[in-house]
Amino acid sequence: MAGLSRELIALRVARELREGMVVNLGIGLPTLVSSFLPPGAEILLQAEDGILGYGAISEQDFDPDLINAGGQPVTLLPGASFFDSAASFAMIRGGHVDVAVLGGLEVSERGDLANWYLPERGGGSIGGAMDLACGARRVIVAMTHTARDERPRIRRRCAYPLTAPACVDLIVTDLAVIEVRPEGLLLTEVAPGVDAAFVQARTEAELRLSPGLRQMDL
Amino acid sequence: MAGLSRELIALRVARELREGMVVNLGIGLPTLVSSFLPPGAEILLQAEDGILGYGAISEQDFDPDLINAGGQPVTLLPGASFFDSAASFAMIRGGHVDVAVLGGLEVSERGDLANWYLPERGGGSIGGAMDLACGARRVIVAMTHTARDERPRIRRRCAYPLTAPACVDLIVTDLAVIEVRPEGLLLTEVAPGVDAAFVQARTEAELRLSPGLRQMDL
Amino acid sequence: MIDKTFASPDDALHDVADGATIMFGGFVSAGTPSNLILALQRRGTRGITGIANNIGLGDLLDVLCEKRQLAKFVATFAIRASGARKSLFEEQYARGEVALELVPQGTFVERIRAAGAGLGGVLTRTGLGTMAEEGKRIINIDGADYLLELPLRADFAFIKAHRADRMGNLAYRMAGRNFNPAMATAADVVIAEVEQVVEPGEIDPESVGTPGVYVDRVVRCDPVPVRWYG
Amino acid sequence: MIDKTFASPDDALHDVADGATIMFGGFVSAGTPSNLILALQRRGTRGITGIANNIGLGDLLDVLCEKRQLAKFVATFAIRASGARKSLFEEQYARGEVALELVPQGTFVERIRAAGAGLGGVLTRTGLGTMAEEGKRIINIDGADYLLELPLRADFAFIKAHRADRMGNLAYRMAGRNFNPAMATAADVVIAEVEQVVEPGEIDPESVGTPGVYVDRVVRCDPVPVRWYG
Repeated sequence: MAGLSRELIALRVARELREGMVVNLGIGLPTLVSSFLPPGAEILLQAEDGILGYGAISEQDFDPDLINAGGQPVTLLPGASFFDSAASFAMIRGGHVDVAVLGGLEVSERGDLANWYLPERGGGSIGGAMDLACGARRVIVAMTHTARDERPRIRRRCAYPLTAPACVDLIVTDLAVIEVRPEGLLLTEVAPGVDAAFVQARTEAELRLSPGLRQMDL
Repeated sequence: MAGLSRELIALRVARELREGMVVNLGIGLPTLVSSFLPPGAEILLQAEDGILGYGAISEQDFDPDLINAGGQPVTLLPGASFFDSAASFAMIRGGHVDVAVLGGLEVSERGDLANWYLPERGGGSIGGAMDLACGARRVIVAMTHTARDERPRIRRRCAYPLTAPACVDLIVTDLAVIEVRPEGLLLTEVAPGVDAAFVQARTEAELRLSPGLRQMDL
Repeated sequence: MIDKTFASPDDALHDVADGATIMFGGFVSAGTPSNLILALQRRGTRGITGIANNIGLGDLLDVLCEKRQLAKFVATFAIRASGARKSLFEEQYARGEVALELVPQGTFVERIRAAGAGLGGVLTRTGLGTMAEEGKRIINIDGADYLLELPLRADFAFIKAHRADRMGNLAYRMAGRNFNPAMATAADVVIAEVEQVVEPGEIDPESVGTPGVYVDRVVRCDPVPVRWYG
Repeated sequence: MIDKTFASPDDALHDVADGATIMFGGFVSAGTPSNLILALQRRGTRGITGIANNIGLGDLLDVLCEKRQLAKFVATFAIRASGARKSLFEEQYARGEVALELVPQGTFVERIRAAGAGLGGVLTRTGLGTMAEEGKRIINIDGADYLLELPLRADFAFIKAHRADRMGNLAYRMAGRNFNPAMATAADVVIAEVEQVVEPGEIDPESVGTPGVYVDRVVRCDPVPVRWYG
């Protein structure tokens, strides 16, 4: 079966991160990125609940006041800080978060993101997703290329309610890395064992092929 | 010569303050109020530069980071707190300051206040005055009843540029205590040695006499 | 002498009436006023409009659904899209028994701050082009559109801090801050549950997270351990 | 390793160009970046638009008038109505040599915060019915009028804190906070003058007043004593 595991998707996303960046990791798959940060690089993880500079998730000695936005217990790194939600979202909405890694239900060819509401379940919650999608300098969506029923998640237009229009910069899936450009979607990397035609067949939107198209370096 | 000294005006203003109140004292005459607070009562003085709960002005050991809004060194009382200017003015503008005591150049019969700009000098600065005039729950103006040239400061309309319209609740001068009511100005107290006619003669706006008009209790 | 301490959560809630609008601080397990929530359940107050970041996520707010105390909730996270076991709130919402206003989290806290700071509203790009803009004014400023979001305030705010003094000064602990400082500014009556009450001056003036002016009642309680497992 | 420390104020100002817009933290003597102001004077940068609460009140900003470095100033307190000896700024303003935009202090800090927080503007009642409303939009919300005040940002913010670490985390001291935390969020390049540089972790995470993300350059300096006498 072709395609990356969730952990390898997270690993590939982590390759986008550099020393000094402020990064917010959404609930679910994006949270895994914290396990694959480049060793030795000081990358500052931001949590909506008011932490900058948290470290690994740790199940030891659960402290209810030291959690990430998904409610998981985290550790602190030297140089961390705490602040309230008004300050946390001023940071997010004011363009001070370099990268937000968000999960996705659908991404459109112009970079619209839908990731908060599933009409077929009649449910969903916004949390910090709309603020991160609008406010982060760069939005990376990490998701499986297709839904469980094999419906493509990368579409001409999103069918699901939007989180924010035209906000996504990069899509990393189990099959591909795709940049959202003003002129459309650009396929830049394919997963091992997969080619561009395989990816396009599972993508509703039209993909342009990067002249430098290559296999993911994992 | 009839009329209260600056210190006695401040004393009379201090009589308006009760335990638990949050009070901002403007630069100049209002600052003197801090010397006449009811003994034993816990009154919280707020300074725009980010202090709640400061105490007496103290010239000993000047600390540049521990000043009131007039730049004077102050002491701290137990239960004091520091905060930044955004929090300080959220406190002022959000209606959390019970009383602002402000100096005045002119007050109109509907409670308009002019206290920041002197056209004849071509000068003036706003500082926190407009925010305090708009935001404090109760605005007390402490000033001399007439200007140096004996021009009345309590007028039908202000000639000077306004700090805020219809913001003043109480006027305390060297001659009188006057409430600003929806129906106009109400003279409630006169200074020792002064009567209502003496006050009215030095007031451009019309004063109604309180049925309980009395001499100030100092 | 200013003394805002109350003997018990139940005493501190003595005037919370049916139909009240109540803010609850807390983010999942962090800084959540669990003792006040449990006292509100005991009190049986009905027709409540609740305002909190989340309900049914490791907080205890879901207990208010046991006897249908909630008429409406304003939250950022209340209904899950996943197939997880539903909270009582989710069940009642699905049956149309409780109303829900879902708000982006940054807009949520900024609306509360605006109410506390005397601002007329919040001008934000968050929510533009989404369901969150429905029914709201859009204001164009220098060529860019912004949603006008209105201030959000309440009759009561139930908040949680780590330490307090009798004057109502509060010190928070780690991510226990979250919505508590903003909510403390935006309600008529602010009730704080704390783990310790100390003498005025024992909280370093540099470390006061909420100045006493904002707090009406303080009640010391042992914290109730809560946690959310995904 | 993140290291934002610079050897001297002059080094930290190496790219401040003529015509720059610069915010200066500080309230009279409290939290004023005097060493950075003196370095700016030495540098001789001209055509500056300055943004600060006050000029000529115990701060050192008036030295920038000695060689007419200022083209414009945005302040809440700059011109006195009293007969006190005039500052250089007051003299130059009276002669029309420098422009001044006078802003109510609460509006001033809220405009800076709005710029830092990505908001489209500030809706306030402060200034309604006064000269401060001239040329501004008034927006009616639920029957009440509000002035629309626009975000205020700068190319550089010169700020002052008590302690910093190499990652740019800042801790303030007493009323030295004032405008510094807000200004740190609202400029392209933020330069902090501090009295001590410590190792990351030595500033308690609970006591960080400005998280390092906002600060680009840190320079340790002995404080310059300043004071205003009425």
